[in-house]
This record gives sequence, C-alpha cells and structure tokens, in this order.
Amino acid sequence: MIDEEMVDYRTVPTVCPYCGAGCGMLLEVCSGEVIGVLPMKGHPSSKGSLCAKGWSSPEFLKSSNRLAKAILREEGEEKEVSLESALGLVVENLNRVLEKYGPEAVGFISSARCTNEENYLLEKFARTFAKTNNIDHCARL
Amino acid sequence: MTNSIGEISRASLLLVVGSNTTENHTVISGKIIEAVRNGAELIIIDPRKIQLSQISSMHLRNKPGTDVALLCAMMKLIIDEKLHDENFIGERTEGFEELKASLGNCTSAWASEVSGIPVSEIEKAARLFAGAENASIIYCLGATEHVSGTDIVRTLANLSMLTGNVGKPSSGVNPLRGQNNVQGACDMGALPNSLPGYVNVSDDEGRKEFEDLWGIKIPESPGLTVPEMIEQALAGRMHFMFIMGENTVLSEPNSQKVIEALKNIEFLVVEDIMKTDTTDLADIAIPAACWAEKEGTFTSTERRVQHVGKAVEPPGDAKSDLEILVRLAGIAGAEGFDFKNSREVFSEITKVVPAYAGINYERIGTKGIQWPCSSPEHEGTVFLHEKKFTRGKGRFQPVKYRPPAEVPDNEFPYVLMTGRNAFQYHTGTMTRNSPSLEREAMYPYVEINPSDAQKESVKGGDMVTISTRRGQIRLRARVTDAVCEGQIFIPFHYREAPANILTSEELDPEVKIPELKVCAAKIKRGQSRGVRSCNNTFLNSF
Amino acid sequence: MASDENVLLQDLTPIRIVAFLCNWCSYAGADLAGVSRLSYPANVVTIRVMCSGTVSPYHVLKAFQSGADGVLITGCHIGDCHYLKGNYMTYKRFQVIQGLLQFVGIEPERFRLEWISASEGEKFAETVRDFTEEVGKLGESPLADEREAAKSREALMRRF
Amino acid sequence: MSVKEEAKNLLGKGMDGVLFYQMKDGSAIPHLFTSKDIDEMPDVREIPDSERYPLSDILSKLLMRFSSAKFGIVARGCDERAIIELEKHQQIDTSRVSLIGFACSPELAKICSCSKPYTESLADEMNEAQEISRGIESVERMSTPARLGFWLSNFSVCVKCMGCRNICPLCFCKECSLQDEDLVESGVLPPSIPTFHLLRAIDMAGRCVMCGLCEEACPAGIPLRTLYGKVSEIVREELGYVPGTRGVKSPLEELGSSVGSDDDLKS
Repeated sequence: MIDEEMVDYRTVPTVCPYCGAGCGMLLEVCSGEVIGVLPMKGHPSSKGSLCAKGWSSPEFLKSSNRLAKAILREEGEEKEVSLESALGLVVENLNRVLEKYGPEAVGFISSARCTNEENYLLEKFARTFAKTNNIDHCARL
Repeated sequence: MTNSIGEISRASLLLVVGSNTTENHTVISGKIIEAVRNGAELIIIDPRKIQLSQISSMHLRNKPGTDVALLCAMMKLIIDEKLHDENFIGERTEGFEELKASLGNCTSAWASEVSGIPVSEIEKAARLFAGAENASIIYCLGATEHVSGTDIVRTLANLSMLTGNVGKPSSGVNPLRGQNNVQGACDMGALPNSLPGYVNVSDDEGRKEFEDLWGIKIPESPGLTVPEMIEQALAGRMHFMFIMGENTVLSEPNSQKVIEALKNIEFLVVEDIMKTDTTDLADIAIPAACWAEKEGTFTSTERRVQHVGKAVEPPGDAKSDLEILVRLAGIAGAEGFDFKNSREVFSEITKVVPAYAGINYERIGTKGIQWPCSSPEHEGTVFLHEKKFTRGKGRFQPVKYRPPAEVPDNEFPYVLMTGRNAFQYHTGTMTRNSPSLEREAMYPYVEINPSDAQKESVKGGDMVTISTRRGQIRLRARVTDAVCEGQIFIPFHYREAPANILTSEELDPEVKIPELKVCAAKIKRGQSRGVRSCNNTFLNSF
Repeated sequence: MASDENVLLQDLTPIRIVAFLCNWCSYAGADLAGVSRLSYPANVVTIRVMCSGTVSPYHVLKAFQSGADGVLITGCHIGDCHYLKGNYMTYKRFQVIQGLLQFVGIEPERFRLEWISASEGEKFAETVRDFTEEVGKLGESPLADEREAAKSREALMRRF
Repeated sequence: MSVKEEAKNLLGKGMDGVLFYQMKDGSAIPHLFTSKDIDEMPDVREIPDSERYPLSDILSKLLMRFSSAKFGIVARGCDERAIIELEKHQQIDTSRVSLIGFACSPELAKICSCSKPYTESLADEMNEAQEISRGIESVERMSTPARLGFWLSNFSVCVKCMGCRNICPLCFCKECSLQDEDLVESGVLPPSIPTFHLLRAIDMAGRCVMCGLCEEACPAGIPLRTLYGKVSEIVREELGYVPGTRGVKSPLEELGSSVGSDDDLKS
C-alpha cells in the first residue's frame, strides 16, 4: 500500500451541458480533477449514448480562457478585483440606477445554460428586488 | 415535447420540420434512425439537405419560410379527402369549422407556387401523414426562427390534432430544445411575461399568489424581451443590465447593433465561465462555475427534471451562479434569498410551480422525473394531453400564411440561413475551447450551391464576402448541394466571421423570436488565399 | 487530401489500379518488364515501397477511397525478403483486409497479392494483364459513388 | 465468498483500492472502493445487466496516474480479456493488479452473444462455451451488392460521435487513425464512407475482445459487433489468434512470426 498518494476514483452522475436532449453522463473524477466522461448506461432516454460534443465536454473545463477572477473595467482599463467588491459594485450601481431611472431602466438576461434554481433566483431577484419584469433568456435562439 | 424521446423509435411516421437533428440533437436522431429501421416513414421539411435526408421517405426542400403554406395545403387535402380523425376532433377539440373555413384557399397548387414543392409531393406527404398509425412531429428552430414562428407552431398543432395524433404514445408535437435548460428556464419564469409555472404576469389572481408568497408587489405589465431590451439600450433608456451566462454579442441578430447597445448601457454586469465577446464589454465580469462545478437541476426537452452533480471545484474565484446570486441578494439586503444550497431553492420551486410539486432531489435520482408531477406519489408524465388538454378542449387556431420579412431582390439575391454544425455549439464558448471538436470544424464557412458558385465564379475554399443590409463578413466558401440554388448557409459559431452581423432583427410579433433563418444576402468573391492552408476536401465536396 | 494520385487516376479510364511494388524484387521485376518491352495495360499506377510489409492497411483503404478499382501488392517471394520476414506481415495483413472487404460487399478479386522477383519481368506483365482484366470484368469500384449506394432506406431496415 | 469479502481481503493484503460499481439511485456507476467505503460495495447480482462500463480502461488510467499503487478489480469475462490484451500492449502492469472474477447472467451472455461470459478462474465451473454467430452468417448470406448496400447504409447514418472509439477498452493510441486528415476528412458527416469504419475494423483486428461496448454506445445503432466479430473471426481462422487469451501476442503486432505453412504462402 502506498502512503503519500491517496488513491481515489469516482464517477459523478450528471447531465450533458449541451443541447436539450438531456443525455445522462458520468464525469470521472480523480483527485479533484475531471479525467474523463462516460455515457450513463441506465439513462432512460439516452441509454448510454452521447454525441461528439458530449464526449468531449470535459475538455473546456481547464481552458486558458476560463474566467477565474472578477474583472472591473474602468475607463478602458481592466483590473482584477475580489468577488466581494465586484458584487458590492453591482449592488451599488443597481441601486443608483433604480433610484435615478426606476425599474424600467434595468434589465436581466438569464440563461438557458444555467440550472432551474439559478433561473428561479435571478427571476425572483429581478421581480422582487428590482421590481421589474425585464427578465428574459435566450429561449428564442 | 408533448411526448418523450424514448417514444420516437416506435412511431410509424415522423415529420421532421426545420431540424438538422443529426448534427444538433444527435442522440434524438438516433431514435429517428431506430424508427426508420423499424419501418417508419420519415418526411423531412427543410430547405437544406441533412444527414437524415438519405434515409427519408420524402424530403420536401421548400423555399425558406414557407412551411406554413405547405402544411396548410396538407391539412386542406386531409380534410377534403376526409382523412381527418373525426372522433378525436369531435370529442377532444373545438374550432374545427373555423379551421376548415380558413383553409379555403390553401390549395396544393397555391402551396406549390409559394413553396416550390410539386403538387404531387405535397399531396403524397399529406396522405402519408394522415394514414399513419402514430405520427410524431419533431420541429426545431428552423421552423420557428421566422417572423411567422408562432404560426408554424400553431399549424403543426392543428395538423397533429386534425389527425388525432395527440395524447397517445409515439405521436404529438415535439419541439427540440436547443439548449440544456431552455425548458427549465421557461418553467422557472425567466420570461418577461410569465411568472414561474407559466403564470401570466397580467393574470391578477396568479400574480397575487406570488405577491403573497414573496411579500412584494409585482408589476402587472409584461417586461421586455432580450431584443426589446437591446432596442431600449440603444435608445439610451436601459441603464443597468445583468447578463447571466449568455454571449449576447454573438447570439443575438445584428451583432453590430447589439455591441452598440451594450456599450450604451451605463453599467453592464456579465457573468460567464469563459472570457467572451460579451464579457469584454462588461463593466464588471464575474467568474462563474460551469456545469461540472455546481449542483442543481436541468429540465430537458422531454420535460425531464434531472440532477446535475458537482464533480470538481471551480477555478479561482469562480462561484456557482446560485452562490453569486445569493451573495448579491445578501449585499443588496433583498429578502427571501436565504438559501444554503440548490436543494433549498428547489424546494421553494416545488411550492410555486405546480408541475414540479411532487419532485424532490431524492426522487430525481439519476434517472430524472418528467413533469407534470403533482404529488410525491405521482410518477411523472411520459406524454401530455392523454385524457384532456390543459385548457380542456384543444382549440384549432386558424393561421394565415405570411411571407418572410426580407426576401431576396436584385441587390441581395440570395436567401441567407444560419444555424449550427455538428461539432460546434452556439457561440462556441465551450466547444471552441475543446480541442477535439475544434479540430473538426475550425474555420467559418458559407455553404453555396454548385450552380450559384459557378455563377459567382467561386470555387470551394475561396474567400468570399457575404453582405446584407446590416453588415458583411469574410469567410471561406464550401460548395455543396446541401443548400438549394439561391440559398446560402452560415453557421454562427465563429467570432472571426460572426453570422449574426448579417442577420435581420425582424421579430415575430407575438413571441419576439428573430427571423434568423431568412434574410437577403449577396456573395462577392474575395482574394483567393492558399487553398491548401485549410481543409480543402471539406470545402470542396464538388 | 488533394493529391497527385487523383490527378493521375483521372486520366486513366475506365479501370484504375494502384500497385504497391517492393523496391528490391517487384519493382526490379517491373523494370525488367519495361526493359524487355513486354506490354501490359497502362491502367496501373505504381507506388514504390521499400518492402511490401510497409504497406499499411491504411494505404490500401486510401487507394480505394481515392477511386482505385483494384489494388495490387507485390513483394519478394517468401524466404527472399530483404528484411527477412517483412512479407510475412504483408501476407497476414492481406488476409485480414481481403476478408473484411469481402464481408462489406467489395469483391475480393479487387485486391490481390503476388510474389514477383527481380527476374520475373514476364510474371509482372502477366499479373498486371490478368488483374486488369479481372477487375475490368467487375467494372468500376462501387465505392466510387459511395454516397449513391448509401442512400437505400431498405438496406437500413434489413434485419439479421 | 462474496465479492465484497474478497475485495476486503485484497485491501487487507495491501491493495490500495478495488475497482467495481457503486449503486447510486438505481444506477450502477464505476467506483474505486477503498478501506473507507468498502462496506458499500454491492453484490454482483445487484448490477443491472445493461449497465456495463470499460472497467479495464479505467484500471489502465488509474495505474498510470498512481504509479506505485496496487489495485483490485471485480471483473467480468470481457474485462479480464481486455486486461490480458492490454498487458500485451504494455498498457497495464498486471503485477499491480489482482482480479476477482464473476460470471455474467445467462440473459446478458445471450444479449452479448458472448462465448465466454466469465473469467478464467471460473472456467472449470462453467459449461463448455459455445460459439455464437453475431449476425455474421446472415450478412454473409446476402449477395455481394446487398452486403455493400447494407453496410454503406449503416455507415451513412454514422454521426461521428467517436463513442465506439472512446468507450473501447482496447483503443489507447495517442494518435488515432480516425483523426488522420488524409484518411478521414474532418468536419464531414457522415465521416468518409466506408473508410472510417473499415479503418476502425482493421485496427480492431487482433485486439477486439468482443465486449460489445461500442455497439451499445452507438447512437445510430450500427451493428459494430458484427463487423468487428467478422474481423476477429478472420484473425482466428487465418492467423490462429484469439485476443484476450494468455500467451503470445497478436501475429499482426509481431513482424516475422510464421503463419500457415510455407506452401500456403507460395501459392
């Protein structure tokens, strides 16, 4: 038995992030890293099949284009800021706009890529906090 | 979808309208292939040749935007020849006479004139459809991304009810959702006119329930759709915008206008997993966790609510959208956002969306549950409208054919269609960062029919400039008979040649879907670069 | 892959043959046939390889894909291989490829293996004559219009 | 003794983990059990027949990732055959692997048309394996043009998901012939017919252990077992080699091993 390295391998059942077919997949996880994907054999509709996109879905996880820090753009300059201060700025500006122009002047675009829970929360936030029905997502695209 | 994915393989006839199923919903196309193996008839209505064409019984390559005419003529013939399902119409529907009257002038000859499909083909398709035991209609954005988008959906519903193909297995009207959770986002009320569970904001009673629950007054007039928000922003009346996980610049029609509009917004917040053209415009870009890095549920096109498992931690400061929203609400002091995890949010959802009432994470498990699921004992619903329609009787809604908003003329003689290909997805935020997909479809291209290519002296692999009234892009020509003469096709994934620079922002008046599938364009041959530097064979299949 | 082979093949109608010739025996045999002014059909495009054992199945498939109606591999006689046992590999691969082609409905006669030594100019000419005739009888390769053949709905519905 | 007890024994003897399936909400999913969660290991009878995964491939990945760890694996007949074949290709170091074998249900064996649905350790208890045709004969009964039509139409619905390659326990090459631009044009659907499928069939010669995972993963339902089954039949009959058996390597992998009699070759 080895001491230093902790061996681990598990698979996490999930759903493909691409189209609406909702194929079941398993993400293979090893030491906190996704090392591969397998089609979920017992899934009621996809029955153990995936498409080219599903099979390669873990590839973009570690892309160098991932956004890992909040970015503030001021007068054409970009700088990284902490998430907390970024969110603070968002609220500050939202409140300012709401006060100055009213709820008609704010808009929220949700996403068909996000979970039900997240869509529900953004919708609820738009309607209860910003008091606007200006909430939509990319259903038409 | 009224029915389920698994049922497709047992249908006796499949009518596929405006869906390149193999490339965009591969696993569903597998079920179609299985149905054909089982002997099903397959009728395709699509201007483009698709992979399923080669195993179809009929492929009606109509002029883009003329689906309604074609289908109305089919219905007229079905009624004229008494092939409709009288029992079903009598027991389950209303408004048949109005429908019949509205189809008065929709003769096959007229439809043939409009759509370019021979009369005999239209009639053959109608008879095949009416004669099928279980006819299932599958459609996608090729049918709906038109100014007459709502009409086509109604027409398909009419056709389905007319032949009694609703409320039984392997039939129905089945839209294929393009994105993993469009269904869920709509269910959750991320729409300007409806609250969670499709309660209309203008419905006083329905709204009242939410007002009581949330303890807040909700505006009763519908809000703005994305295209309308962009209009407002352009006019300087949108001062704050929060975009969660959408690359609006590349996905919305008329990109230049979108960019201008977004720049015009005082404070733009964009949350995304990648750096995109839209995060580049943001005053604040917030890093989000992707699907493998968070827990939650997605609702698939067959209404299956499924569990998304968290596999790994997000990079850097990235957090799930859920956590970001909860923290944001916390800072803002908004009430009712005291959630620790997605489970707690979901349990609130089940209280406000009746179709989700009986669902919980334990029941979802690895196999999901199809809504409506009204109670913890309810097993979920495989197909809708079994005994009765949601509104009681199914109503036929007469539709009148309207031509596309922008048709070709002398200056812009080609019809431009946009869409996806098999190896890229939407704006490429994910796929273009996946090497094994990127290697398959690295370059933007425009598909041109061989005879048009000859007319414009374009050879496969040539650089061409495609322009419309809104802008122009340069990309390589792919000469192929996948598109008909007079039509061109461009996939919109590529930021180096964004197809949506070209597209028209004409909207369907009712649901505001943009007409991305038809606009007028012209081709200009550009400088020919070294053909060998890119994928020659692919571009020059002729 | 835009290739020079394609250009060559187009000029040689109607039957197009690709022949892989091993450098040490068969190529010399072909050379001898030429020097001896033996006539054989001009339908053949020859590709010189160091050993018939270096002809990968991929090369054979590529030849058919590029429109060849027949593929001929020639090498040293068993025991004469200049790399001792390269042609054993040729033979093993040949059996698998030919069996596979037959199974998917491509006539096995379109793919042939012959041992031809440097001194067998006549055998080379005779082999090419005979092979061309045989392939000629079969006509053009069904793979040339692959997509046409693939269209049949009925074939897809066929069950075991 | 149940597999769980056997697995516990292995962990007691210094194995770092045992690879098998975990039952999660009614689905079997691959999992590496360690001393922490070994008690949750299900019995082999709990694993649904239709839920097989390429455990041998996962084992190979784990052995490479944890370069000094030792693993146990609860394996079916096809898993074991794949492990044996992978060892011949230096993809698995069996000195770091202990195998607990089990037999598939008769129903599954029938679905798979498997002639050896059990591991070697169980061979004595099992009935003599019978050779089952995997649709090969009925294809062979077709006329040559009908055969071609049959295969081309099946290949023409291929969606190039690469599932057959991705799930194959024996496909481990870093560079794949299916991604060679000269053989298979990128971006085209269906992928080059019939080259794409023949390439894979050729690559399966002398390797395919007939696990059938490729066919199960194919969204288009292409009868891949039949195609690769025929290739395996040729290799067995002409070259006398059966992949997944102990002993020599495939004659297609070794230069110069003799085949047939010299008379055969000279003809």
